[in-house]
Amino acid sequence: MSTVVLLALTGLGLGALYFLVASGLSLVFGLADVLNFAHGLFLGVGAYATWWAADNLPGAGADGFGFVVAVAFGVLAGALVAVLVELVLIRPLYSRTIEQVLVTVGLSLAGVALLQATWGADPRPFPRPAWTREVTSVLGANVPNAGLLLIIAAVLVLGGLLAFLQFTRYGLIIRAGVENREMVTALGIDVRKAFTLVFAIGGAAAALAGALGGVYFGNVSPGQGGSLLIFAFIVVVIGGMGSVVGSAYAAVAVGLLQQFVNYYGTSGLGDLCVVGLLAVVLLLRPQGLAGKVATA
Amino acid sequence: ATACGSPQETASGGGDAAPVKVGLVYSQSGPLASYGKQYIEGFKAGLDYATKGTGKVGDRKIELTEVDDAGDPAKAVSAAKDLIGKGTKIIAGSTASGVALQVAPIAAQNKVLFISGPAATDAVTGANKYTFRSGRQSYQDVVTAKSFIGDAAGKKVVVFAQDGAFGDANEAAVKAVIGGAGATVSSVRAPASATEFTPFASQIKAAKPDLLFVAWAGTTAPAMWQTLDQQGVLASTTVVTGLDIRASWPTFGAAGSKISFLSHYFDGASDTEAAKALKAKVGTVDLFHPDGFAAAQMVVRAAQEGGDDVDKMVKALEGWQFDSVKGQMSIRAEDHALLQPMYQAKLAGSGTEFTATAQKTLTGDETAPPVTQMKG
Amino acid sequence: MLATRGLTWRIGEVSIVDGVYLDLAPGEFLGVIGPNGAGKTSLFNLITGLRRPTEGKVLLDGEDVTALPPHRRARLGLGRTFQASSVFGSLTVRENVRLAVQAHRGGSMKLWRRAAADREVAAAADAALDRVGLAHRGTALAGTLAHGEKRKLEIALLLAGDPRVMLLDEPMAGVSAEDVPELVSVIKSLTGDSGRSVLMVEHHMDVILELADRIAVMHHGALLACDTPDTVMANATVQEAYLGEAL
Amino acid sequence: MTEVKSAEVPAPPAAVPDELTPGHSRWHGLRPYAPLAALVVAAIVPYSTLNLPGVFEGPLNSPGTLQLLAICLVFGGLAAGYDLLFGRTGMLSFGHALYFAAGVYGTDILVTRAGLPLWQAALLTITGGTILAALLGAVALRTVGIAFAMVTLAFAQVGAILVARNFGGWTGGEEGLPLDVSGLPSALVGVVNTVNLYWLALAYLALVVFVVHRVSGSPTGRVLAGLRDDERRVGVLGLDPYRFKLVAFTLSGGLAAAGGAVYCLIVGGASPHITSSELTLSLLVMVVLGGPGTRWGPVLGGILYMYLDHRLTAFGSSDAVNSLPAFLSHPLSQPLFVLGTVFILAVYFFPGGLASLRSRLHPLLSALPSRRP
Amino acid sequence: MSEPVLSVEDLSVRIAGLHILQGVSFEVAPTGVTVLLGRNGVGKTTTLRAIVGLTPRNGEVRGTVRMGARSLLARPTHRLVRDGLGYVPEDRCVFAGLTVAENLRLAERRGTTPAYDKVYSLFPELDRRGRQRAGSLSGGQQQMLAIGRVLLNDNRLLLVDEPTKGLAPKVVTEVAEVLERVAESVPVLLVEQNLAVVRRLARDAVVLSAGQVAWTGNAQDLLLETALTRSLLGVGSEVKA
Ligand SMILES: Nc1ncnc2c1ncn2[C@@H]1O[C@H](COP(=O)(O)OP(=O)(O)OP(=O)(O)O)[C@@H](O)[C@H]1O
Ligand SMILES: Nc1ncnc2c1ncn2[C@@H]1O[C@H](COP(=O)(O)OP(=O)(O)OP(=O)(O)O)[C@@H](O)[C@H]1O
Ligand SMILES: [Mg+2]
Ligand SMILES: [Mg+2]
Repeated sequence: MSTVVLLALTGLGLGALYFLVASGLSLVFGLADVLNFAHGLFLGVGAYATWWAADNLPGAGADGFGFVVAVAFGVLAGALVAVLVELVLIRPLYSRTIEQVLVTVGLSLAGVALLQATWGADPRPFPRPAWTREVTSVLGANVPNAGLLLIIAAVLVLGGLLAFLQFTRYGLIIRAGVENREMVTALGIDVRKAFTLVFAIGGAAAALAGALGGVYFGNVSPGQGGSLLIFAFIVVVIGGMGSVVGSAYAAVAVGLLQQFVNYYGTSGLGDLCVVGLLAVVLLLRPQGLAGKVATA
Repeated sequence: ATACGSPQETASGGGDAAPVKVGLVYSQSGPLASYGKQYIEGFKAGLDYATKGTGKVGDRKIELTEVDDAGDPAKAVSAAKDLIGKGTKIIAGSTASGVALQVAPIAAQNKVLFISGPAATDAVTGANKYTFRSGRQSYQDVVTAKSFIGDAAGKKVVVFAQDGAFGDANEAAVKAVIGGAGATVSSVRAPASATEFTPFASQIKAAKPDLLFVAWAGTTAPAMWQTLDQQGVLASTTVVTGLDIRASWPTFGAAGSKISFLSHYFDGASDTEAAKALKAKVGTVDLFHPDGFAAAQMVVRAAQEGGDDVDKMVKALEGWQFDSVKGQMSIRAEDHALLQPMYQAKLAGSGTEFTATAQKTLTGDETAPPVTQMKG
Repeated sequence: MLATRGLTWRIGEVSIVDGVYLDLAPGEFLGVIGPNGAGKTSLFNLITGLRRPTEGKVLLDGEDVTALPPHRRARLGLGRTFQASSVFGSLTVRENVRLAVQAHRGGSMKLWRRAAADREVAAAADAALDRVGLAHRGTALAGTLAHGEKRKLEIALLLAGDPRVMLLDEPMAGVSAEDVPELVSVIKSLTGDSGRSVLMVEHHMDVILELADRIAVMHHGALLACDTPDTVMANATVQEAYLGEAL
Repeated sequence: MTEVKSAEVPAPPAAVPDELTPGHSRWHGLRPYAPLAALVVAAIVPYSTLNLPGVFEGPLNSPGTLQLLAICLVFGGLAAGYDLLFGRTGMLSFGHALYFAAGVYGTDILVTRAGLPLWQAALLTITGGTILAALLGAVALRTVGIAFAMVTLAFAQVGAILVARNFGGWTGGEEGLPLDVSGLPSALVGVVNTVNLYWLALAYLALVVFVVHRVSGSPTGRVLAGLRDDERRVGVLGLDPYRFKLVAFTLSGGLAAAGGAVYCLIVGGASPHITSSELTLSLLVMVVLGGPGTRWGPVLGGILYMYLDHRLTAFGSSDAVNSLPAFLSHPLSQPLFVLGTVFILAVYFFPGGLASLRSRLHPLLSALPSRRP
Repeated sequence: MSEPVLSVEDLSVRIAGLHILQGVSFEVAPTGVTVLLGRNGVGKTTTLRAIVGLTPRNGEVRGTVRMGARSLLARPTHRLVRDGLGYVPEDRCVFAGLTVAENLRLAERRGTTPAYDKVYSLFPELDRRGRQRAGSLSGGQQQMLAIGRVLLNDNRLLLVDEPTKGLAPKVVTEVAEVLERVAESVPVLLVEQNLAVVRRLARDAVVLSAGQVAWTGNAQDLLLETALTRSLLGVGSEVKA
């Protein structure tokens, strides 16, 4: 019993991490139609910026409020980089999908190499509050607090994103834009600003995932974002591009599947199952779980 | 200056006063860049030490060519072929096991000396007549680990390792060394890409081992240790693992003090002449400095005794004993295993300040791997 | 020859095509009219198999072909043109038609033959180009053709397949007024002799009136009427759908 | 009129397949012989001792240079084979690395583990790789566009996982599997014989270019070109797009497997780098860099990419870079930084790829008083 | 007659190679309704979309369009709309996933007070159904929403594309009444197939045929001349009404 609880909660934690990475990816794809391979870079920026801030930014630190400040700084940095990328590199290429893929691929290579050039290839220990290293007992299972933190963060981000989409004017514009981009402009709204905004949100969510991933992994390294990205892509595709809620479902499914199969099956089977799930979902329902019906 | 030439000619080294060409193919960039950096620092210190600061063997200057392989065997092979084509008879380096394994056959095919670096894979030992190693191998790690449980008979040992060759080698070594001594050995394996370790920790805990041997490399290590700690694995049994480079020490966090470390090297593990010389050059000595240092000593020996004749170099190295950073090393003639001291260590400290202290030193003979058949 | 039985296509709640019964006799020319978005193109897509209907059947010579993919239907003699010219833009005009000829004659799955060497295909393609009056443009890239020429090329592609039932989706769309008569005569020449049946969507009423034996009117996915031009023109419902009723 | 997102991946900037277009240039008469001439020149390169300082480490006939060139040629061929999918048929696969890796690992395992003679191992591997491509293609082609890209990515990921797991001890996991050369023909072993590997790579490239050229000019190639422009239309003409796409996919997979066999010999082993999705992405970059759908574009793209990939490590550690201030020299000493930046710049400055360079330079060249005959 | 509020000169549009408009020129009077007529598929919608800059990516627009002294082409749609060009598209294009209130809120503009009073007094229904998802509204209600959305702001010109398309007769009348009142304050360029609606609303008429302007003049004159109507508009324009 406690094993099941443990696996379920840690699986959710893993799913939460995937969701944090995937939500931004999904939004960017849904509204702006950009398959963003540089998303892992935003993650790395968030993680390194948080790491840097904890030591160097006045007021920030590894514990308590200082940690919050450090994470906030990381998230801000991620958002900023994302906005810059959108304005400088993506904007001139809207509607040229293949070129966008290339630019984001190039960016992910160059960006990760830049992180490595600046901070070295070795993992750096990540500043984190002591309590995140401890466990909480839930129904006899020792659940890591870092995992719980991820779950809470993911729920907050999900809630926040949904609330943002639901209750703010920009959220309204984004929701409307995913439905019909053209008509939004016909109401006198500059959709490109909304694109920049979703990039900022995507960058911020990725950076948060980077920072919390740092807490979870205990270190940061330049390639971390890239390795998470592949699962994030799988989550986005399973969930249906553009749907935040779909991503959430898919992330939970993927996290739990991986965790349980890894325990009850043999090693590595978890990853294979996830990939299998992706193939099955796509073959049966090419638009993903919650995706829009596609033409063609 | 266009000219015609044969596509199959290679430059020949030679002449008495011509420099001794040594090619160093190692990771300057890529994920193992910092291992590579230690290696090259160690190598330069070792060269200085072995040539008494002259950088010369006899009248011949040692001319180093450094090439970055970025951890990619294909690049390393290209570099090796390039060097060999230019008349280089001695190649050293190989930060990654995959690189060492692919460069070794090239050395044999072309009859040049190859001295593998930090690459830990057992497969380099006995790979072929021309291949030597200047670092330790996984098997020596495992023998050191065995020393933690004393009499192995009737004990229950679990190996926790990542999927892949590194994990396979460690599992096999544990089965041979500790299992061979009477323990029952089982294993828990996880994908190297795993990010969440709870299922594996649960499996280990359910197995209730007397000794847990962990073979894990890579950036996910801290998460793995934390999970083992949180799930009570570290508290419930003796856990042994290898001590990685200093930079990784803080990432063990609280788990660090609960682990018994086997160590290849850390600053202060030995107090030999060579260690002092090395420390004087590089400041704080780290895991892979001694490998570079030993490599340089071997290179000088080979050049001294062998001149330009690779077979003579091989002869000169086989069975050679020398004093290096770790103490006495000997190159076993049969399979070119490098017998060397190994250490038991403890880690203490917090935050970013950690220190390792040696608990016990095992001699080269105590940790000697079984002789393997020379393959080529 | 061609018949639909209660053909329906829904996306979510919306019926794009709504219970259409159509019968096309051999040699008959049936015009289809209806406002933009009425579902005319969608109906064509259902008939040719590019879309699967939610309900209903498509019959070709009395055979149920509803489950067949587009290429199988094409092999049974169903050919169509597209509303927005869909020619192979990166191929030359001649290659376009040769591809169509080759598709019709079989032998496309030959990886090692030189395509250009097949004289019969080339001759048939040139004949088709001749018929629509595009022979002189053979070496131009189809993507660079003027619109009217593309329309003709579409028809040449159709001809190359020698279909028994032709579906023409707005062949006159975007053709400048002065070119319309020429295109009309091309279409006329296709149908006059051969006993081919034609289903044609067209917004140009005078073209429809000139060519069609009967006219079908679509509105909101449904077939409002299907009768001789005169009857349709006089039909009150059609007028309502097309022009609205008085206030 | 809700805007519905199309799942169709836009066709790559279509270039006209040379095979199906008429020649306009005055070179027309000589053109068929140009590839042959290029082949001859490439074949006699190993006899030249020409030294190109900065471009290559040693003279052209040195083993290091030949090895580098051999790798570049294999990737040129690989890119040309991938272009059969991407540039000529318009299919965006993210899993092409799988078939290449199948070729590398298949040959390696059959030679090293099973002890088969090289020719048998290579033949079996290429057959196996082709069958694998046919089977997986048959499944993946049930989807289109982004979904197709993702399904192929998923399959390739499975391959990468299997290789990394060292399944059955066959693949050597992360350490890779050095090729056991004891059973190999001696002409392929040893640095002095690098030139033979070079010729082998050249032969592979020539084979791929020839096959792709031949297939593009065949009736099937005509259909593939049609599929790239308009798949619906092909269906309506009475051809089954699925079958033709499967043929392209299988053929391209088989060519990649053959490339894998050659690469395995050149590098003397297999390592898991080549199973990664990054390899497929770099194939894509090579093709786009060179110019999709053109005969020489992908080849040039592949060669250039691999050249940069290998040489940038030397550039990164060169004195010129090291003497720069730190904020420049650090990034520049990261080969991937330079490579990534090169792509980004290439996308903006060579939208049609290298192959379009000639036509873009043409006005410039003809504006100059022509000195050339 | 005073300055036209909008003048279109030699407007040509190609979409995916289709030469849809071939040199269209006309003017929109500063008051009242100008109606754009023509058979199905003649390019009326294309004209309106070209004016507001919504020609699809594979399209190409030539010519000049001016509102006052300002040239409109080449300016992004959202700027044109903010400068007072209201657009009610042909298929209503309400955001189906958003509620009615949200659809309206989306049209609000910073710095101006949205005229909810005006909209709700014209369409009380929208007030009542504020929380209903727009996708579940009836066609007529959606049309009200599409018009109401635009009326929240002050406009210098309204472009309205077939507002009565597919609506029940009663609703057609309602929509016509609304437009009539709207036109009292803002000039309207209206595309309409329903000649009865045209008769009631339009003062000027522009008739398109084969991508070109075939006739301009007084709308009522046009409708009186049966033969002319028939030849220009095709199908049975000898409407019973
Ligand atoms: N794949 C699809 N998904 C959603 N809606 C669609 C799809 N295809 C068509 N529609 C809708 O179905 C309706 C009918 O479209 P269709 O193209 O059949 O009209 P049409 O009668 O050919 O019009 P036109 O005269 O403008 O060509 C339109 O409202 C269109 O937006
Ligand atoms: N995106 C497009 N691609 C191809 N053809 C198009 C496109 N948009 C419009 N057309 C074609 O352009 C012509 C004019 O269309 P438009 O919608 O402007 O006509 P309309 O006068 O508004 O017709 P209706 O009265 O039926 O609304 C039609 O033949 C239509 O099929
Ligand atoms: Mg249509
Ligand atoms: Mg219209």
